[in-house]
Formats: sequence, structure tokens, C-alpha cells
Amino acid sequence: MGENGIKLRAENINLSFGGVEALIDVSFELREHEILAIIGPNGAGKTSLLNCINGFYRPQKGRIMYEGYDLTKVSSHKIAKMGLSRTFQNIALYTGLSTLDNLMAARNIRMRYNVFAAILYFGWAHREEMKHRRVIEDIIEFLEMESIRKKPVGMLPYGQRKRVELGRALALEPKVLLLDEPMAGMNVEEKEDMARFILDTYELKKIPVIIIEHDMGLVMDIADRIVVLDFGRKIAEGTPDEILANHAVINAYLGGE
Amino acid sequence: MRLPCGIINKSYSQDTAIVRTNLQWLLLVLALITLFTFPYWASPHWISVMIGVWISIIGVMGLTLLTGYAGQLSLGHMAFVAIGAYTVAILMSDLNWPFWAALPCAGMISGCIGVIFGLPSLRIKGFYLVIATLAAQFIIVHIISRWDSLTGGVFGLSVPKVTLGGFEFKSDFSYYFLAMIFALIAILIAKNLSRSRIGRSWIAIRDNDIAAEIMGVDPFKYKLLAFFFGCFFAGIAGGLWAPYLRYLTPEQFTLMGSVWYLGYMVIGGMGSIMGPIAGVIFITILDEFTAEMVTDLATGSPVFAGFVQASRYIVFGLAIILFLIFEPRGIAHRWERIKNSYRLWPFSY
Amino acid sequence: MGRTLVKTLSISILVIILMTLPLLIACSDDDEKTENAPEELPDIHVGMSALVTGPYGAYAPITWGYLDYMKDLNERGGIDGAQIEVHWKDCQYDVAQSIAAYADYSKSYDLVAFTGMGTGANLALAERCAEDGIVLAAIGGEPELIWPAQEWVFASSPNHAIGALGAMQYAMEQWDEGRVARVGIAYPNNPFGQSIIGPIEEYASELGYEVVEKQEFELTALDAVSQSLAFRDDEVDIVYVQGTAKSVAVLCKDMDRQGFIPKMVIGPLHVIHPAFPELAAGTGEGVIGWNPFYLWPQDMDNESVQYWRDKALEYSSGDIVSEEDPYMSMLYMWGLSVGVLLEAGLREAAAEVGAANITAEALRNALENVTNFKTGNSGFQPGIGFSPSNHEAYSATSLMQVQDGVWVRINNMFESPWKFAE
Amino acid sequence: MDTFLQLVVTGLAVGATYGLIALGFVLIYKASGVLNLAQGELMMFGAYICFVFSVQANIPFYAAVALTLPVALLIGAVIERFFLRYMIGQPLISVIMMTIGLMILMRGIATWIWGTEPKVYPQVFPQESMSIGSVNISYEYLWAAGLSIFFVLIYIIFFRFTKSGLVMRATSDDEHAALSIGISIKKVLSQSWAIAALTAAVGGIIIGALVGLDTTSFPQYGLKVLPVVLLGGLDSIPGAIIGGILIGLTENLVPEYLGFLGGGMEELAPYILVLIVLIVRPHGLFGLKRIERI
Repeated sequence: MGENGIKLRAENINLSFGGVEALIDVSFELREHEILAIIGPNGAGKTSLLNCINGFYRPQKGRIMYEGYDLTKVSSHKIAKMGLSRTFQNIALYTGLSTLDNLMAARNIRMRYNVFAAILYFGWAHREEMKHRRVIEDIIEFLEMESIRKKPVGMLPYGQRKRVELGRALALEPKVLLLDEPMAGMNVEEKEDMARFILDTYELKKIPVIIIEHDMGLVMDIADRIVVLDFGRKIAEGTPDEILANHAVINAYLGGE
Repeated sequence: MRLPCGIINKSYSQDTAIVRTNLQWLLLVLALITLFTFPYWASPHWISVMIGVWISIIGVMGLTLLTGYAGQLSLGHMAFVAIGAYTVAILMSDLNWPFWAALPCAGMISGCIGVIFGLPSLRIKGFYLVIATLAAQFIIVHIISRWDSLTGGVFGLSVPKVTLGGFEFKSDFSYYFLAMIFALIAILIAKNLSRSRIGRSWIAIRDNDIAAEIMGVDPFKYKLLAFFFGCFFAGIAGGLWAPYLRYLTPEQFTLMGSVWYLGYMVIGGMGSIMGPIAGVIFITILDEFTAEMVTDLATGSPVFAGFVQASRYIVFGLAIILFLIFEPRGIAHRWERIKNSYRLWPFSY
Repeated sequence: MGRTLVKTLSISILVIILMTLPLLIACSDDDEKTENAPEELPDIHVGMSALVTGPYGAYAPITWGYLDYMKDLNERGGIDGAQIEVHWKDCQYDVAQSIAAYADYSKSYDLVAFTGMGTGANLALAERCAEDGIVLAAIGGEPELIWPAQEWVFASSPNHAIGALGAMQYAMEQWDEGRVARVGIAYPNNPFGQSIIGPIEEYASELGYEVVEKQEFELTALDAVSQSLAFRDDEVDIVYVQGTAKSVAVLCKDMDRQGFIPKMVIGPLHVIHPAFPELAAGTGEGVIGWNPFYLWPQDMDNESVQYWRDKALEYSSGDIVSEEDPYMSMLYMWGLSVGVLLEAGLREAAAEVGAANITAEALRNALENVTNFKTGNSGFQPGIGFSPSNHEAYSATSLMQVQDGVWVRINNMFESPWKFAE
Repeated sequence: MDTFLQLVVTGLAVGATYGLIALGFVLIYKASGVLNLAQGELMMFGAYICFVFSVQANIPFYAAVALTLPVALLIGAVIERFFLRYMIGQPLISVIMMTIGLMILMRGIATWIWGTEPKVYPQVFPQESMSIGSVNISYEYLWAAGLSIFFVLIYIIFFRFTKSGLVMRATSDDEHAALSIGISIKKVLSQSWAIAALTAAVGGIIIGALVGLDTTSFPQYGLKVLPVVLLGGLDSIPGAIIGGILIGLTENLVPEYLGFLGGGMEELAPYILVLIVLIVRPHGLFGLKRIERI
């Protein structure tokens, strides 16, 4: 495990696309047991930062240390196997699959049976499928998705799709959970449900969570610490109370000088 | 999939089984009986047509895994059918291998060459990938038509008959069973692959390749696996064509053939195992119908010869267009909906 | 809701219709059989995998000719009263479809002969016919089918190599430069293109010329500059192009533009299309092509051509034999020639075993005894004959040349001097 | 060296024609994201309509071409309205299948109307050739190349400076944004099909003038330029013409200098070239590379 209760540490991340600098010298750390919120105006580089952690973007400079590995040198699907799981800002579900199969698809990394077993199906593959099905059903129950279990996710309403995404992220049995605006575009009721699921997950699984969110009230309520990004730079870091009092943050949000 | 009222899942494995209700069991048994007794009551014409159907189903099933499930568009599937066919032909005639050893070899070789042509898919996506498979089509057929010493060049080569013990699969009657059994096995394998972790990973790559990779699906492994299985099936289909046609020439494996494979799949419905079966049957029946129509038009009273020459194109083109306008998602999709509405009848909720 | 219901219903009906179609078609086949049953003499069944539609649809007149000949033969009283029933299906030049049609007909009827279209289909059919003991009455084309003679395969008209060799012989007769003529060949990489190369090269040593350059040249090429340059650099005297009217025209134009004018350009029978001189835009002057039939505007008053002109109008195929389109007429004659072959064999067989007992075996044996057979109206080609070592109906061609922008026959039918068969 | 120059000149000229045909693919792809496999059939129709005007109706050739263009526009618009319109929102591969259906239907209609016999235009381009040093350039190829480049320039001007051109560019860039500022997508789609059909008609007439017309082999030129389209980039107009020229050069130079690899290399070389280019640049030489987001 990480040293001094640090689960994940990003050091001097620099990322640019052509001439556009998306992230400049961003460093932060995620502790063993906390909900860390990343906030900032649109285009501040929040999603890019998560994409760097997931290995989807490769930062030009800097490193991201996790369990002794530098994530910037590991391919995306291996990062998932190492236990980093996430949801996406613009829902990125497998629209052709049902809710159940979306979750099962995430279990792929925990399944062991090989191609030949898959061809035969009966026996090893079947036994393992059933074993994982049990895990998935627990998640479905936990997220209260029983009624949409077999519906193709392409046909689900927005709020439920967000919920399926959370379910898929949980199906990976993550050691770190990255949530990219899990409550964007929801009504108050749905937001409350989602916040409850996130907090329950955090309590139950004892895993650290990084959350990107625009709803400041919510962030202040659930986050232990907050990192504020603006134009690709980290402008503040601290507990909610510290952030509320931070001038740089107020300037960034209210456009002061 | 919805179930008729009153059917309750008591275990997960019951929930995932293919055959669920008594009615389904009955239909399955009836269908199998029909298929196995088909040559005894059908006319020779339809037996030979059905052999083509079975073999095409295997090939199109491969394309469905590759394009329908894994989303890797292929315009060169016929070339892999050609590899399978020529592998079987050469192994059987030059090296005197039995068919039963040559066929798996055909699948393996076709699959491995498919993986080679699938390598660019790791970098090239979408329509650009068409070029890799199009290149496969041209390069493979080019090599076949010029490697005279091995393949007989443009004049082709003849293929020995399939034997089992002392029995020769000579007539259409016996070959029907051979083709059907391989097709049924292929359908079963495709079904199993599609409902296993592999099938789900393919769909994940197809629907959202970036999310799939971030959520732990290795695109390298699964794309190549899709190419392997897609081309493996094509190779098996080719391997079954060869001893049936008993003569191979490169001109049997055209680009239009590959385009038709796509056609079978789209008409039948992509991304389902029912799709290729329905598509092959639909287009084959349409084909038989148009051929029959040409004969009728030409042997009737004097007609405008130009129209007869064009008739098959026109009917075929119109049929596909109308079909796509009314059912763009294919027969399998329509079938699912009919089934669902039947099951919920009269209480649709 | 209502709309989806209508849609569901209409699709269901479509599916049901499609499922019942095979049944309907199967039933209609049965009806035909019972209708013909009460005839006194049994029918003689022949099969054909025809070519009417598809990418090679241009060759459809061959099928019309064949069908019309059989119709005419039946009207003339058949073979000593026995009618001939032709079973055919449009197979679009496709090998698999041809095989399926063959399998169907050979199983359903007691076929005595079968006819296929396309090299691949014919080569595949030859194997099956030999196995089942059915005569393959091949439509011209491929030397591979009859050189050497295969037991069950008979060709109705001269193949591509015969024509090529005839034309080469003519070229050598015209050659008066006192040195070895240099020949270049342009060919597409398909059976049609490849099949002439061996014979021409072998023939070269006999006639004293030399094949110095072989260039691949696709039938759909947009330009032929690299081929033209290769021929120019090798100082080729005679160019043999195995191509269609379009592709030969492309080569002629490009050779002309490169300032390279060979002594002679020879094309196959496909080149003698009335559109060729125009396609070549003046550069096609003097090009030679060969023709296995007596059929050109000069021959339109030929009694036999007149006869078939009327018949083609009367039967199903419309205005095919005409001055305007001698090329189409030639294809039609090509189809007729298969009919002549079958009539010759069947008449001979009927004389041997009686019209009621004609089997494929009898037909085969009879064919090998045919010598100089001509029906009253088959004057569009020389008399046909076979021997055990020669399964080619005849090996005579005449040559055509573009003169002042039109095709003109430059010599009468002459026997190609050299045969592989013997 | 003479041979080399000769082949380069021919390659450039033929390549420019390929580029023009490729442009038809690019226009439709840019507007609707569809690879139109019936492009060769559109070419054939344009060429035959021009044949009807110039030969059957005996109108002077250039007037016949001028008459053909509006008909071609109409054909494009009709195809979009009655066939492709129903496919909006359907899976892309179904839409491609629709173009395959169109391809078969159009071949049928052309065979019905015009038969399978080859047809010839009256002499369009001068047959003579011009000599520069030892290189012979035929006026025919010069005309073909000139016309192709002329049309490409017109398209570039159209897309840069006219309102409809701007609207089409906007739509291809971001369909949703275009929708939100009041652009009618249907209108844009219909326009782009019309223009693609017009391009195809011009390409068809040029090829018809080069090698003659027929209903059986003519449509093949449509699929033959697929490598050109992918080499230049599916959404790039200059890419189409440069890709065309590169492929034209490859086809002409490869048989001469790589002939030792065996005959028929000119058919394979374009594919191999494109494959190599795509592995280095997955969006073609000039195709737009979008930053992938999630």
C-alpha cells in the first residue's frame, strides 16, 4: 500500500493537445480513506485529469503513483485490473447490452475461464458465470435496479443510465472509485439517491473516491477534501471550509480580478 | 427477453438458459426433426439449395462475430473463405490428408491470416479499417490466382471427395447432413461465445471502445480474437465449399461475394445469432425466386430481352431497399418483437 | 400504435409469403412433370446453367440462341418424334449456383447432356459430368476443356486458342520482312487471358516467330501507357491483345499516342464489336479479329442467317439477329451452335439405339461417330464432326479487319492449321 | 528516364480523374458520415444521360454535358429523398447496405434502359498528343486532368465562399450545433447527395470519353477509387485529389519498376500503399484527426 496512508499520488502532471495546455503542473494526492472532490469551471481540465489517471491520455510530463506503479506507463485495461474504476461524464455504457450484461462485461477482468471453456460454455464457464452473476445481483439490489435488469441500456432514461454506470464501476470491485459528474443533469430527487449510493459505497467498501461535481452544495456536504482546478492549474486544495474561504477559488468562480 | 406469464426463474442458470419453456423445447425438437428429415421429403433442388444455406450460415456467422459483435467492419470475408477452401483442397489432393484433418487446419490457417490482417485494427478504426479488409480481399485472391504450382492459378484445381471410413459423401443427400452438422455446431459455438465473457467484451468494444478499455477490456486481445474467430468460421465455410463444389477457381471468391456476406448479415440483423440464419435464408429464397422469375419471363411469350437481363437486379435491389426502409435492424430484430408481443398477448404491459 | 401494428402485420405476411414460396415453386415443378407425362415417346432431358443476368449479362444472347434452337428442333419434330426438354436456370456465371443447378437437374431428371457457362463453372462441371456419365456440351471458349479430349466433354465451336492460332497463321502469311517477327501479347489474368498464351508460344516455334513480350492488361484499365511503352521498347511487330472491344481500343489509342504503330494488331472474337472502330477513335484501323461463324452484314442474305433472324423474332428473344448488331448476333449463333452439336449427337444416337432409348452413354458414343453434320439451316457454321481424339465440333474461323472504320470479312472460313488434340 | 517521365505524366492525369471520383465519396461522407458504395452507379447514370443527350438526341457534346448536370443533381436529390431519408438514425452499416441495394437497383435500371452493349460518345477530346521532349502527352488525358482539377477548385471555392457551402461545412463539423442554429439537416443532406451525384456524373462522362460506356464493367471504377478516398482522408477535399494523384502514380510506376514482384502488382500496390499510410496516419493523409474524448 501507499506510504503514509496515501493511495494515489499525482506529481506535476502536464498535458497538452497541440498548442492547448490542458493540465499544467498539477499535483495532488488521494488518501486511503476519503472522498476527494475535484471542482472547477468548465474546461478547467478535470476530466482530462481523470483520463490521465485511467491511462487514456498520456501526460507529457509528470507521473501518477499507485501501489508503487507509475500509471502513466501502464495501459488502460491494466489500470482497470489494478482496481481503478470510473464513471463517465457523457454516459459511456455499452448501449447494445442489457443492464445485467453491462455489469457482467465489467466482471470480465475477474473471470478466469479461457476461450475453449467459452466455446463449450457448459462446465467451467457456466459455473463461473453463475458465480459472478451472484455478485452482480448484489450490486443490482444495492442500487435498486431490479426492474431494469434485462432492459437494453440504450432505452433507459438518463438518470437510470447514470445509475447503471455506477453499478458497472462497482462491478469491477474497485480499490479506487473515480466518478466524473455522476449527478450532472439529474433532478433533486435523483441527485439525493445518487449521493446516498455514493456515500453507502464509501462506507461499505472502505475505498477512496474521487468525484468531479458542479453542485457546490453537494460537494461541500459529501467531500472530505477538495481540489480546485482552473485553466489547467491547481489553484487550491483543502477541506470544504478552507475552500469556501479561498480567494483564488472565489475569483475563479465569480470571475473577479 | 420477456417470458410468458407464469414462468418463474428459480436459479441464475435457469435464467440464462437458451431453451426455457416447454413450447420452446417442443419447437426445438420439431425443428431438428424437420432439418434431419429434410432430404427425405424435399426435392433435389431444395437439398442443393439448403447445402448452400448451411455453408453460408457458417461463413456469415463468422462475419457476425467480427462485424456484428466486435464492430470491425470487414469487406474481405470472401478471401478468408477462399483460404479455407484452398487449404482443404491442397491438403486433400496434394498431401492426401483426410478431410477431417484438413478442415480444422483450414479454419486455423484462415484464422491466423485473419489475425495478421486484423493487426491494423489496433490503430485504424471505423471506415478506414475497410481498407485493411479490402486489401485482404485483393492480396489473398491475387496470391491464389498467381501461385500456379500450389493453387493451379486461374484455372483452379479439383478437390477429392470427403470420405468417412468407407463411405463417400458424394451425393447432395449425404453432403446435406455433413454441412448441416457443421453448421449446427458453428451456431452453437457462436452462441456460446456471444454469451460468454468474450462476447460481452466484443460488444463493449463495438459500442464504446474507449470506455471498454478503461473498464478493463484489452482491445488488442479481443479485437484479434474477433478476427481469429471471424476468419476461422470463414475458413470452415470455405473448407466445406471445396469438397462440395469439387473444383475451385479464384473467380469464385469475388469482392461482390464479400459484399453479399455483409448483406446477409445486415438483412438478418447484426449482433444476434439468429441474424445470419434469417439473412441467409431470406436472401437465398429471394435469389431462388428471382432466378425462377427469369426462367418464367424468358420461356413465356416474346418479351423484351433487355428487361429479362435486368429483372433480377431490379427485383433484388428493390427487395433490399424496401426491406431496409421498413426493417432497418434486420429480421432478427423483427422476430424478437413479434415474439415479445406474442408472449405478452393479451396483456401487454 | 396503429402504425406499428400495420408494420408488424405487413412484415409477418411478407415472412409467411417468403416461407411458403419454396413450397409453391416446388409444387409448380411437379405440375409441369405430370403435364408432359402422357406423351408417347419419353422426353429427352438436357440441362443448362444459363447466363442471363449479373455482371456477365452481356453474354445473354448465347442462352437465347441455345433455347431458341431447342425450341425450333422440337417444332421440327424433335428427334424422331421425341421432344427435348431443356431445364435451365439463370446462374449468373457463378460456379456454386451452376453446381447447384447441375445437382438438381441431374438428380431430378435422366439428363443426357448439360451445358454450363463460364470457365470456372465448365471446369467444375466437367469433373461431375465425367463422374455421373453425362455429356457436357460446352460452349466454345476454353481450350483446357478439350485439349486433350476428355471422355465426356464436347465443344460446340472453336475455342480462343484456335482463333488466336488462325489469326497468327494469317499474320505469318502476310509477313514479308525476311526476319523473325516479334510478337507481343497483352492479356488479362483470368482463364480467358491465360488460355491462349501457351498455344501461341508453342505455335511460334512452328511458324517461325518469337514471343518477345507478355504484358498483363486488365479488361477495365483506364490507360495502357506502360504496356504500350513495353511493346515499343521491345520493337514488337505484331501485338496480340486478348481483350474486349473496350480494352483493345484503350491499348490501340495509347500505342498510337506513343507514336508506336505495330505492323499488326490482333484481337479475339470479342473485339469484332461494331462499336470498336469508334471506341478506338480512328486508331483501330487495320485491327484484326476472328469470327467462328458466317455472320456479318455481308452474310445477312445467307439463307440460314435469314432463317434464324425470323426465328429469333418469333421466339422469346426479340430482335437479336440484325445488321445493326452483328456482335450480338454472333453471340446468338454461339448459342445455336450448342444446339447443333446436340442435334447431331441425338440424331446419330437415335439411328443407333432408337429415339426412345437415348441415354447419355448412347449420346456420347454417337457424338464420336458424327462427321460433317449440318442441319438444313445451320449454314452459319461449317459442318461439325468428332472423333475419339478430337472433341471439338470444328476448328475453322474467318478473320475480320477494320477497314475505313467498319469491320470487313477478309477471308472465308479456313481450317485452323494446327491442333493440340492430335 | 523518358519512360519514367511518360509514366509520371500519365499517372498524374489518370490520378486527377480518380481524385474527381473520390470527391463524390468525400462529399457524402462529410455531410452524412456514410460511405456510399453506389458511387460507381451514380457515375454510370451521369455518363449514360449525357450519352442520351449527345448521341440519341444529337445535341452538341458540351451542351449535352450542360444539360446532364441538372439531371444529375436531381437524381442525387431524389435518391436522398426517397431512399436515404428513411435511414436517418439507423445503424451506419444498415445505411451502407442501403447504398448496396441502390447499387444493385441502379445497375438493373441501367441494364434495362441501355442494355449491356458498349456505347461510345462522339469524339470529345482531340486524339492527338502533344510532345514535350520525348514525352507524349495526349490531349485526352490533359483534358481529363484539367477538368478534374477545375471541378475540385470549384468545390473548394464553393465550400469556402458560398453560404450553402458554409452551411454544409458547419453541418459536417457538428450536426447538433448546426441543428441548434437553425440549419435544416435534411436540406443539407439532400444538397450534398445532389452535388455528389453531379460530381459522379462529371467523373463518369470523363471516363466514358476515355474508354467508352457499358453497364457491366463501368460501375467497377467506383469501387476502384476506395483506396484513393481512404488515402486522402474520408473528409478532405484536397485529400481526394492528392490521394488520386498518388494512386495514379503508384499504378503507373509500380508495374514498370516493381514488375519483378510478379504481374498485376498495379492492382495491389494502391492497397498496400494505403495500408502503410494508414498505419502511420490512421485518418489518411489529410483526414481530420479528432481528439478522442470520453
